[in-house]
Amino acid sequence: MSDYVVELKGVTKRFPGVVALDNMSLSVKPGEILGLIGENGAGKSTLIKVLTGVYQAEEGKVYVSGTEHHFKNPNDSAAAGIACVYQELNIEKLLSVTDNIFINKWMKKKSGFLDYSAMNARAKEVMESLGIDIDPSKAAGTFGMGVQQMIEIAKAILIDAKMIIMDEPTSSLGEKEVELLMKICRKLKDRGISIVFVSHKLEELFELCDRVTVMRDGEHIWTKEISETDNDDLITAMVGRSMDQLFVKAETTKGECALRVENIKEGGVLHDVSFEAYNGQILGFAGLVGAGRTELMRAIFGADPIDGGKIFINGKEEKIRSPKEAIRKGIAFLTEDRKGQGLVLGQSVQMNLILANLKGFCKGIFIDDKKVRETGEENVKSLRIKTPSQDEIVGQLSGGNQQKVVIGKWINSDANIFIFDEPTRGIDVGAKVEVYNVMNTLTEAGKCVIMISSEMPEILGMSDRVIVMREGRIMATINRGDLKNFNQEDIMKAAWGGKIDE
Amino acid sequence: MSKGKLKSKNGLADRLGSLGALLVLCIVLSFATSSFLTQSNIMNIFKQTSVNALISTGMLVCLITAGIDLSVGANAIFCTCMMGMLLQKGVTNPLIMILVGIGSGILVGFINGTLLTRLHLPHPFVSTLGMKNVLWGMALLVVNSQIVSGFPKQVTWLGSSTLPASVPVLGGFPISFILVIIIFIIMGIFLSKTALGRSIYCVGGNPEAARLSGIQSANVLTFCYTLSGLMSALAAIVLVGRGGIANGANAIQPYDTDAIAACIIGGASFMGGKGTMSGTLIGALIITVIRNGLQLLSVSTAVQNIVIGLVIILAVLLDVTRERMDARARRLAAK
Amino acid sequence: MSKGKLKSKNGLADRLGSLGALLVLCIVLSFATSSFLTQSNIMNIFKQTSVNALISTGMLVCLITAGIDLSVGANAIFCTCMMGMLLQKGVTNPLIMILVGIGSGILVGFINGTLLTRLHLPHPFVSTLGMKNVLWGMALLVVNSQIVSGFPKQVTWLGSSTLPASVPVLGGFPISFILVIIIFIIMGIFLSKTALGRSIYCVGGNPEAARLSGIQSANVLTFCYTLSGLMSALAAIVLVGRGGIANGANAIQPYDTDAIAACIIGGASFMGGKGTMSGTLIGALIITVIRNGLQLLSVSTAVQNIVIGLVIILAVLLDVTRERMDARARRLAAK
Amino acid sequence: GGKKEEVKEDTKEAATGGDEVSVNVILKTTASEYWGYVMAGCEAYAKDNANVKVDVQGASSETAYDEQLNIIETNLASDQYDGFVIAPLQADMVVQQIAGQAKPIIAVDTDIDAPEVLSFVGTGNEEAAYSGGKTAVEMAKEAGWDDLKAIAISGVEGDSTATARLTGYQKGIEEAGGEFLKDEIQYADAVADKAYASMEAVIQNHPKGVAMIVCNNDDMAIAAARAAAGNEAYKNTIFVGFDGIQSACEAILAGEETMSVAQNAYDMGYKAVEACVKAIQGNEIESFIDSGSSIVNKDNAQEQLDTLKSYLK
Ligand SMILES: Nc1ncnc2c1ncn2[C@@H]1O[C@H](COP(=O)(O)OP(=O)(O)OP(=O)(O)O)[C@@H](O)[C@H]1O
Ligand SMILES: Nc1ncnc2c1ncn2[C@@H]1O[C@H](COP(=O)(O)OP(=O)(O)OP(=O)(O)O)[C@@H](O)[C@H]1O
Ligand SMILES: [Mg+2]
Ligand SMILES: [Mg+2]
Repeated sequence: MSDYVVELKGVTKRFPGVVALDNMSLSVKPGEILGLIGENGAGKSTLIKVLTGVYQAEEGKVYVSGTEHHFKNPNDSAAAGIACVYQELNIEKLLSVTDNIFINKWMKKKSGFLDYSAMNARAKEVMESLGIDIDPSKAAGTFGMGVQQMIEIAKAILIDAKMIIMDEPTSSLGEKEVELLMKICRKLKDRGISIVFVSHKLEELFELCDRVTVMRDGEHIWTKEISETDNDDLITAMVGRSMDQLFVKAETTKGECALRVENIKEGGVLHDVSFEAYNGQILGFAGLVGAGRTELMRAIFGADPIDGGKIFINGKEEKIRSPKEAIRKGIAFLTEDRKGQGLVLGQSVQMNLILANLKGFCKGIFIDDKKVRETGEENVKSLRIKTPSQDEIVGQLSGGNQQKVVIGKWINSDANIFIFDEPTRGIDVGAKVEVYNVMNTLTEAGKCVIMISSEMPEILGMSDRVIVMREGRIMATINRGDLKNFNQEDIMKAAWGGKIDE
Repeated sequence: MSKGKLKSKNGLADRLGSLGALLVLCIVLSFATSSFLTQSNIMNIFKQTSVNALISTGMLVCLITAGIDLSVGANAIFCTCMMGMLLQKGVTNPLIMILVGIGSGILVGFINGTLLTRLHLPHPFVSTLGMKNVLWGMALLVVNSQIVSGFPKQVTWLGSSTLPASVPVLGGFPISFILVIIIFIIMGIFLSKTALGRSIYCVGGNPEAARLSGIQSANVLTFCYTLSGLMSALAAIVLVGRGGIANGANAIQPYDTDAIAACIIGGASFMGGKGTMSGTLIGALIITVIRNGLQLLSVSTAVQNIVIGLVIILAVLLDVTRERMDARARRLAAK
Repeated sequence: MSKGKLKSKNGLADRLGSLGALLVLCIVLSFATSSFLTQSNIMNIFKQTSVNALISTGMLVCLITAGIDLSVGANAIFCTCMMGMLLQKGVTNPLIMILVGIGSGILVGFINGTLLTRLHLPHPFVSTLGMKNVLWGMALLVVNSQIVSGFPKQVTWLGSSTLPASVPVLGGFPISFILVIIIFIIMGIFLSKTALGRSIYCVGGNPEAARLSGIQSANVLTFCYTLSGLMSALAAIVLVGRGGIANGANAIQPYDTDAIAACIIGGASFMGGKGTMSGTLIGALIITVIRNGLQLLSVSTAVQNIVIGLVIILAVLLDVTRERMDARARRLAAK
Repeated sequence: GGKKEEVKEDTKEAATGGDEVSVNVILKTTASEYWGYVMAGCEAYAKDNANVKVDVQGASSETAYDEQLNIIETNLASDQYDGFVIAPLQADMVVQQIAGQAKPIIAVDTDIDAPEVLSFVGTGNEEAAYSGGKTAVEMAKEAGWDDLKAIAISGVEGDSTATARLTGYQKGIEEAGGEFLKDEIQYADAVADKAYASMEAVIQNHPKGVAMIVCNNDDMAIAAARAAAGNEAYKNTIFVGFDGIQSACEAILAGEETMSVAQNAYDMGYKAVEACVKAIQGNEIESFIDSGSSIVNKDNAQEQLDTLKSYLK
């Protein structure tokens, strides 16, 4: 018998133009939680897909409990006891939550027909254990990203697995959900189930994992007990260089009021929301998942119709009926769902980078190819987008690199107000700094930045002012200078519906 | 949003729009012509719906997978011609005839599926369009471009018989529509209550999700196209019973368009993942009812085409509008 | 992967597969029949491609947006009938005639676009299928189901004239194909070099992302269907020149299927976001060349259909296989 | 253009030198039984005359108008042939295509009004339908009908053949004292299945029966008769088909269809090629060659069936 439940040895996997895995190896002990980290595009997701049989490696061997396996498709790996939560959401939007959770693992009655009453009950139970109380017979597409992520997790923990892989499960979860998820992971661990946990949030790894494996450019760098390593050590191994402080907030001066919102209403979702955002400042929006932050920004951006309220830009009241008008009036909106709303996956990196400002890249009626190419080069370099070339199809980049393309798209627009909804979702530590630098540059140039984030350190590290939302209402507004309340505890308290003592 | 409730207990409620369109049509027509609302005419409508309803069943399954099967009509005609060929060769055993007909349909469907899944053709539009042409040619070839008539009674029974007039209320009800009802019930249960049925929706709704969950999309797709072939073969038997002949030249008739229209009116989508049997049946009935009504009114082809075109648009428009109003009402109610 | 490089300098290289299919076809046919590679026959091929090439241009734009326009053929016939109606009414001014023809086409296209974008019909398949029927009926109505002939020379010029035989090499080259070339060049530049052209691909790839990036998806779509209407109108003028008549019954012909086949053979996809002008031209030529070759070989209709079906499948198969091989080679080369 | 001239020279020499004559027949379609007999007639002429070579082609269906136009264009330009026999789907459309053509052209089945066309071989759809209409009225009277109403189930609206046959039926029926219900024409696209539904509608509208149902082809007549089978009111209805093909003969013998207007398809083909060859060889030919038409009914159906079968051997 082997010491490991799952072992990968000497795996090499190539894609057109890239070697995604290069003689990579990985071993997971029974009942342990193994962290797996690396830069965006390092090959983590590819490694996982080789392990679950989605991809077939050119070289290398996979052992489960000591015996060699050749996984030709996800069924084979599931049969061997491996379950997986993939990085990208794979939701059947039109089908019910139950259907999604039990996809290809349906419960049947004795008659052979599907037993929906049993499945619905079980689905409700599992979702509740994950802290989500919903009617599982509703279509999955009607729920937000957070719920959808939980559906994916429910899918994996429902089957009787020896090992569960989670590829950035927390990237679209809020603090509360993350905590619940960790609790569940520990429970699973106690039952002897191994977990491979991928995350770009290092503090999560330190809290949860027993060991951690670092990979870079498709290669195995090292594996250590979590207690034998620290933040700097991890970052150096990952990025190949050491890094300065994560949050370097630029000193800027508060300018004019760029955006003022008065009593915005949207049936059932937003209730009389009012706030102001200033030039030269970063306004953070905190709250639990489902707090309605995304809905608020969509309403301001003209993506959804509103049922009442006023919007003032630079002091002037504006009617915004469509995103086009919003953009014309100088608003940029980086959406949280990059696959569904941010990118045209079938188009090139270059095309996506200029998407929000096609006019600006035209000379006369024609697209200025030279300018487009130069801007593309610049974006790829400054944001460190890992891609064979800017003509590569965006859909083939790694998740984090796709996110960087979305950020690049909005940087290339000539906006004055930048709304970033979860801008660092799935971005590695190194690149996060780049994103923060981008925000700093924007505020230094006197622009207004609004950042929605479910990562408390980010909110605290970057915001000049924080607005906390809950159930479509603003619960609190806290200034950076307000030393008494500008802290994690008070923000969380507001997010949970508590009063902050003034 | 109601469009998502694929498993709602009463699929009919989801299709209120098209059901409404059907009712309005029927009411208008009963005022326009006294012969519309007679028992015998209603039986005619059922008779005339049978072929399209059967073909639509196969089409629906393909549409749910985000595919399409343009060869359905040509396949049905090919099956009639295969049976005709037997007749020309002197084979008159009805069982053999029916088996050959059904076998041909299934085989063609299987080839369609294989082309799509094993040869990785980009979209079934291409392979089935090609297949439509091939089948048209084959249908002509096997019967030597002749028209075959004189099929045995047992073969034409399905397409031509009705319940005896002595049966109360349902006297004259066509056997072919009984087959349609049986198939729609079986398929309805199949699509909503079996693992394979649900997999079909999954493959269509999000192929990547289906693949990652280990559903063998290729097999599911092949199954769907084979099923579509089977439905075409059943339609072929009804066709032979109705017209009494096999004629390869009919392969260009727009059976495929009619079937697609029925499915779409009934709520299916080209983007896959959507569509119900009950909706499709309503869609097929709407198409027949318009045609029947216009025939009763002896309207010229010109006007007939215009009306059919408008009804296709309106039926769907009604549905979409109802759904949008619904969503709006719910949004406002949530306040 | 090559399929994404919409802006690659030589779009032709992307379509090596279908170009190869075209060449192979030509070579085979020149050996099979001596009349294939004569100057006059080549000119005929160009003449016979014009209508389909024009209609395909409109279809391609719609396909790129993940839509479809089934009304293209009926629209073209409707435009011819509108011109025919003028003739019946005694209007013989060629300019008025052409303007009315083009105006009708554009109007129909605009209505198609509006139905889709403002009335939120789920997929243009429905609205354009309905429109196809409506137009077929309208075409018959406006000319009273009669065949109109006797169009003025200036109207038929585009569809019937050729370069004088004295022109070296290109003697007999049809004016209609010169129009096709001009339009393909303009459209090629439009699609790859202008903001609106690029938006069309993006709207097709992900309409929501395009909308949230400030592209008015609805307007872009309306534009595409209007453009398709314009192309149908141009095809109508060529049709009038070729046949010399206007007849509503002609709307029954499968112009839409031919156009779709040309686009798909040329690399477009039903899922949108893909397709080039050069590929479409090759696709349209392939279809004409097969038909022409089979006609020269006096092949029976049955065999002709079979061959056309097989070529449609093979042309696409070749392309897909080439792309897969390519990706494989690049993968193995990755260091 | 010089090269083209040479090629022409060559073929001409070959044709006259060996007295080889090559005729191209372009039918409406080859994918139908009726046209199969025309084709058989054409080919029979070539078999009887060793120096004549015949190539028969047709569009893929009787509504593939543009396709036939392309075939004509391609073949006129191909220099393979010395003469042409054309059965136009839309005569007006063909006029323009053949304008200026020097080689002999013969119209068959449907006339083409153009100076290039030397002769028309056929009866004309209108004339044949006219005689069919007349006979139908006679038969209806014999069958005991007093109310001599006739309803037509036609092909594609606006199609020239369909229009010609409708006109012929109407003339014949009205002349013989019947009543042609022009407002109740059912357009069934020449397809059996649609004709069946059309007939069902007719029965709804006329529960007391209609004396005559005149159809555009035999498929539709057979289907219409099937739709009315068992209905007492329609027991004596005269179902008139067109073409007189084998299945029609069988249906007539079985008492389903009543009669069929048969154009002499085989002779039409034979005579058309004959006329064309004559013209190629420089002989004068008649501008109209009547190939005759007949009515197939119970009495002669068996005979017609045997004849047809012998053609396709
Ligand atoms: N299907 C594919 N086709 C081509 N290249 C691909 C494909 N999938 C991944 N790659 C490439 O393989 C490399 C590794 O990608 P992978 O998704 O494994 O990275 P990752 O470590 O998961 O990154 P992230 O943290 O951003 O999720 C990247 O350079 C990516 O561009
Ligand atoms: N835990 C939950 N239980 C039940 N419903 C939820 C839950 N979380 C989210 N939802 C529902 O899903 C909808 C959208 O969720 P989503 O995750 O997109 O939140 P959001 O409104 O965008 O909030 P934010 O951007 O602040 O996280 C919410 O409006 C809510 O109705
Ligand atoms: Mg990844
Ligand atoms: Mg959100």
